[in-house]
Amino acid sequence: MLNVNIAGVEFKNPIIAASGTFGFGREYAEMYPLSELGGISCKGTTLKERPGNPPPRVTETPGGMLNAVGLQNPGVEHFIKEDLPWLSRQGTRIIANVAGSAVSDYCKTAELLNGTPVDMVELNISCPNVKEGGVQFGVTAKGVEGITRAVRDCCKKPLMVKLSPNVTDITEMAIAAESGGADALSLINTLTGMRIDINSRRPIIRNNTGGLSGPAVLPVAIRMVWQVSGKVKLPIVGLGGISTWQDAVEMLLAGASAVQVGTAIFTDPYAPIKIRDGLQEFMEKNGVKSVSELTGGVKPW
Amino acid sequence: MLNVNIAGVEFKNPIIAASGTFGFGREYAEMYPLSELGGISCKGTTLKERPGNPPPRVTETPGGMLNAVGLQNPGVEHFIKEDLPWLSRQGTRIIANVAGSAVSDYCKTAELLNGTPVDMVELNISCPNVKEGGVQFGVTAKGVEGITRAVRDCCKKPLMVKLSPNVTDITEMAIAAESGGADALSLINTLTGMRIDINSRRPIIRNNTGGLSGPAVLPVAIRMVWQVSGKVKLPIVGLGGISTWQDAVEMLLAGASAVQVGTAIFTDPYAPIKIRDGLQEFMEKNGVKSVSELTGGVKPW
Amino acid sequence: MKPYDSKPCRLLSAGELTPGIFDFTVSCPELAAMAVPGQFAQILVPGHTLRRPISICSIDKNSGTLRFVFQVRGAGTEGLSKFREGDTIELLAPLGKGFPIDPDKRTLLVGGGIGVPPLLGAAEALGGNAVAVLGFRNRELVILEEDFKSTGAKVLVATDDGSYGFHGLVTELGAGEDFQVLMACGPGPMLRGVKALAAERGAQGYLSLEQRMACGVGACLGCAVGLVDGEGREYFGHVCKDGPVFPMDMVREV
Amino acid sequence: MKPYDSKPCRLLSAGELTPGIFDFTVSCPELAAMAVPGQFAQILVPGHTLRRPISICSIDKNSGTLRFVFQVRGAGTEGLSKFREGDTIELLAPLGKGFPIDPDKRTLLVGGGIGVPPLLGAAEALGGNAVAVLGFRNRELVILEEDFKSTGAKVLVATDDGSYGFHGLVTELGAGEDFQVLMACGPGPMLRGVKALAAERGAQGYLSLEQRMACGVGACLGCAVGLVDGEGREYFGHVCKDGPVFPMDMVREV
Ligand SMILES: Cc1cc2nc3c(=O)[nH]c(=O)nc-3n(C[C@H](O)[C@H](O)[C@H](O)COP(=O)(O)OP(=O)(O)OC[C@H]3O[C@@H](n4cnc5c(N)ncnc54)[C@H](O)[C@@H]3O)c2cc1C
Ligand SMILES: Cc1cc2nc3c(=O)[nH]c(=O)nc-3n(C[C@H](O)[C@H](O)[C@H](O)COP(=O)(O)OP(=O)(O)OC[C@H]3O[C@@H](n4cnc5c(N)ncnc54)[C@H](O)[C@@H]3O)c2cc1C
Ligand SMILES: Cc1cc2nc3c(=O)[nH]c(=O)nc-3n(C[C@H](O)[C@H](O)[C@H](O)COP(=O)(O)O)c2cc1C
Ligand SMILES: Cc1cc2nc3c(=O)[nH]c(=O)nc-3n(C[C@H](O)[C@H](O)[C@H](O)COP(=O)(O)O)c2cc1C
Ligand code: FES
Ligand code: FES
Repeated sequence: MLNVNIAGVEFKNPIIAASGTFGFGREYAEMYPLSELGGISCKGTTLKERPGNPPPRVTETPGGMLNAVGLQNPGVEHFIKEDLPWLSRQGTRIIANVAGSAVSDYCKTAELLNGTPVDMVELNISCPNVKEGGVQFGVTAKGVEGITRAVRDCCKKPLMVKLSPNVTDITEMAIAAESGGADALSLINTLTGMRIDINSRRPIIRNNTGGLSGPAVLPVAIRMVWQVSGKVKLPIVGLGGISTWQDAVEMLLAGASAVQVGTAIFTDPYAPIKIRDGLQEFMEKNGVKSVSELTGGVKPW
Repeated sequence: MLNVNIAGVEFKNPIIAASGTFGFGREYAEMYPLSELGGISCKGTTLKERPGNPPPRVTETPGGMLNAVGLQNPGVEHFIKEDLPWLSRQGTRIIANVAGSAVSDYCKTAELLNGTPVDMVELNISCPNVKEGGVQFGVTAKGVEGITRAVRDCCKKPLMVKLSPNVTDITEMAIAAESGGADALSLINTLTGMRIDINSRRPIIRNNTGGLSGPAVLPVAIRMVWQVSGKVKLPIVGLGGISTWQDAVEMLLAGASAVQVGTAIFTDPYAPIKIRDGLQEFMEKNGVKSVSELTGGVKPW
Repeated sequence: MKPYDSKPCRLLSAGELTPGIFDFTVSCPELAAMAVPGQFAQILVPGHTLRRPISICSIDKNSGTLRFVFQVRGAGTEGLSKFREGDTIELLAPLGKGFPIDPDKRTLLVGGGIGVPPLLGAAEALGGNAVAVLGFRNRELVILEEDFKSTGAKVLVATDDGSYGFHGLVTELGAGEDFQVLMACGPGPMLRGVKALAAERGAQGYLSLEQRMACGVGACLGCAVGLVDGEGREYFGHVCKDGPVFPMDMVREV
Repeated sequence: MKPYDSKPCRLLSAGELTPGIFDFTVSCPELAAMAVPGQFAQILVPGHTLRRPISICSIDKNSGTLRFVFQVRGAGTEGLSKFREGDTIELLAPLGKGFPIDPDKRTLLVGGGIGVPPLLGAAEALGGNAVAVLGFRNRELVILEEDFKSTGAKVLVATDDGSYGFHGLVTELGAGEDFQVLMACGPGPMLRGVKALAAERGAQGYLSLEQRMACGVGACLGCAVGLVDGEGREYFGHVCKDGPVFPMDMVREV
């Protein structure tokens, strides 16, 4: 009853680990089998290896955190050779989160993934933490449509476009991704934020600014998913601040077909499992037979 | 040593109550003299009386809250006749927060304030909670510049433009306000958000969406003030999520000349006073002689 | 003197009346001195941005204490329930307009569920000239019956399932009583019922309402409630400042 | 068996060693069974999104307990300090790579300030074949001296102001000792000093580093630290997974 189908990919439950918060799954697999999760969205991967930003890369904020990891990753070929074989045996759906600095990088990365066991590609055009992390493509409708179409043409996997919340009108970006040929949308990535150490007068994050995530952003994420779900036909994977099963239900009601859980995993590594169990219990109690009955079920005033 | 000068207006300290969270001061004046504050920004006022939105208008969110009061107010003439005489005797600076649905409303409202004891006009072009609350002017550079110039022409008071954070590039809006003739900027207003009651499936806020404020938004506010302060020469009044004196110091370091405190007052009515006292103590301990030494003092990496 | 203030107060006793319903007595002489029945407090729950409004259940000006009885409904009241005897708890109180007590007028107090506690203070102030009609879902949920009795009031209890007292609605039970004034607190349907009852009898009626709140003092305009003024003009008043107790004729819908 | 896990654990004792430095003993048999000196725990502080990394100060596998000694630095450690005996505390542990203990090699343990506690477990495991050189700002801040002595180690204390023990730096004090291995935890300048000392003596050196963390397990790449590999190639490793204890030659700068 928990299973969902997104762009032709069957997830056994709608709880997916969010990109960048779950690595390639190995660390949390020490605590529970990854097969407990509907899927995992892997750490943002680029064509070539990236060193990432100097530390500090993370800090807490009220109800959330900032990060500016800067897409540290070993490159897509390393991912395919070293992580994917193991990952593909874990009994969970694998979403490759792809970032880059130029359209051609995205395309080449997506092409390299074509013949692999990856189930879905998530186009990260919203990483605010590297100068060329793709966010330049993510904040104009033209940019979103252009890169989506380009990757669509070279990518044989179902393509999910991950939207940035740092825009005036998220629905424009969603519509642009739909026009560009996306099969699904995920939102939201992080809101750009900053903290300053008042003693050293230095920004706490070495990159000066970082991406805000965690419970603090939940209302913004719910609002954006709701707005977008009214404007596009694509399935939406909702994320941003989900830390309880109630949050997940809210996100589904707002219009999401599945959810991703990120920062909450740092607070409690078992959060995704607890969310899944809570959701199941809620559905049983309320006679909800399938997750899709919840999707978009909000009754606006 | 706590005094600051913003666009020619002298505030005895840099702590100002934020619009909409402090009414016209009467309720909190029952607890402490308003003269303890640098100033108060009054509840958003329109040309004619407005009934406001139906309830519920407020709800809590992780680290913050949503509101959609919908600019309930008795109209500017009532404000001038009934509230201003009393307010002008309280020994604090008075900022009139002006909203409207058409440029002409804003202008007429500002004109009516010309001959009054109001110290400054704050142009609210960022209220997300009414269909015609001005936000339509606040999310494009053209809109911001246009309305700023129009009001500038009819307003004899120092003019502060309050910016919406719901934009792709806040610096564009800041530059537009500067070009339009603003004397100061205040930022941020609320981020649009939503919560859903999972049992009734209704949005908790009757307006469906509401404005997110409180500690949760602090990192976004700090970031925006920092970005804007690098792009304009205007003095900035920073707000959004300030709840401790440390937050206020951060905001000043980011580039603000003064701060406003809003939602924190709901958590603790004495928050503005505690923030003022903490700031003063911090300055004494660190040999900071004037608030302006803190303004913009961040040392980016 | 300040009409209300925010103060850290010592929690003198913290108990659980029935599962999920907590009973706190707080030492706050300055605040208790100002309080009248039907007013409320905004209580700070650590980790929460918004305080939670809880009615004053009973006022003891001699010992300088206020009593609160509340039910766990969500995260806020859950957090509140974690306080222990001896802890310090931050109260903004007393807030709003309470019940207009006239001990010379026979007063019917009608409470439903967690709407019962705010009426106890009224019963105390009425000094016996009251009939308290208290409704609960079932026997297990009955609270404060003895407390009402010791005010000298006549006390009648109804349960929805008949497991205790009268089997039926508080309004049916109240209909059998004589009264000049009616004061009520409880769920919407009950309030509609008592409004009709008071109207029928030509009695003055007062309803205690609830709404989500932020400031609690009238500054944020968050807790709107649809009211009608003397000329029939509709407008939004505010539960925290204009209420929580309203003359029933002012209330547009409950 | 899981190499680490997140579990609610009972706080068996909670004390304050000197003002602002707290000493917790936690019952967690499964976690203690896996722990080695120098590893750490990610401790959940209610109301905080990120857990706080605190080193394991001492391990008692028989009683199934872990000991933590921490200093209040900000809101997180302040929140942690509010826990009381009997409370439940959520630990993700044991994490990271600890000290490579070889009881046959004479080991110099150099700790500065709040860097002292993580070395206690190493002293215990070295079973007497250790010299512990502990530095503090002044007499009031000296902690754990007796605990180190009861491991059988030779214990030398230095204070910055000479109010207790040796007046000067731990590195000066350590320079007078014989050792084959050096393990250190403390502030940056101290670590630079001990690195030089170990290099001078040709001893193997291990430094315990700190960095702001999110996951604590190596998944988020938050806790970057500049490292150099065998071929002199620079890269960012991660304190939580590759450390917190690093062979000093791997560390680019401290
Ligand atoms: C003037 C006033 C007096 C009150 N007196 C009492 C009292 O004496 N005892 C008592 O148990 N409760 C009382 N309440 C209700 C109490 O304030 C709410 O139950 C509480 O705020 C819920 O907070 P929460 O975080 O636990 O629940 P949430 O998770 O916020 O909400 C849980 C449920 O409570 C409802 N709710 C939330 N906020 C309010 C609110 N402000 N008013 C009413 N319902 C709300 C929601 O609709 C929801 O269904 C009073 C409310 C008001 C306005
Ligand atoms: C592997 C590891 C082991 C540690 N072991 C101990 C220990 O045994 N005892 C102990 O008292 N402390 C230890 N710390 C430091 C402790 O984690 C920090 O003091 C704590 O996280 C600060 O949190 P806060 O909310 O109190 O302070 P904040 O308000 O977050 O910060 C206060 C100060 O602490 C510094 N700080 C913040 N986070 C960290 C961090 N993760 N690491 C180091 N400094 C930080 C900041 O730079 C700031 O100056 C350890 C840190 C790490 C990484
Ligand atoms: C430490 C960290 C690293 C992240 N890295 C990535 C990434 O590589 N690619 C990506 O698309 N999103 C990345 N994100 C964003 C998350 O996937 C997610 O969109 C965001 O954190 C909001 O969800 P949350 O509040 O549940 O964490 C990262 C977030 C965090 C906290
Ligand atoms: C209940 C409420 C009402 C508000 N009304 C107004 C308003 O009338 N005009 C305005 O410019 N901003 C209004 N705001 C926004 C605040 O002035 C402020 O910009 C925002 O809340 C962020 O600051 P804070 O986090 O300190 O509250 C309102 C905010 C709240 C919470
Ligand atoms: S809660 Fe602010 S006006 Fe009532
Ligand atoms: S804290 Fe996440 S990798 Fe170290």
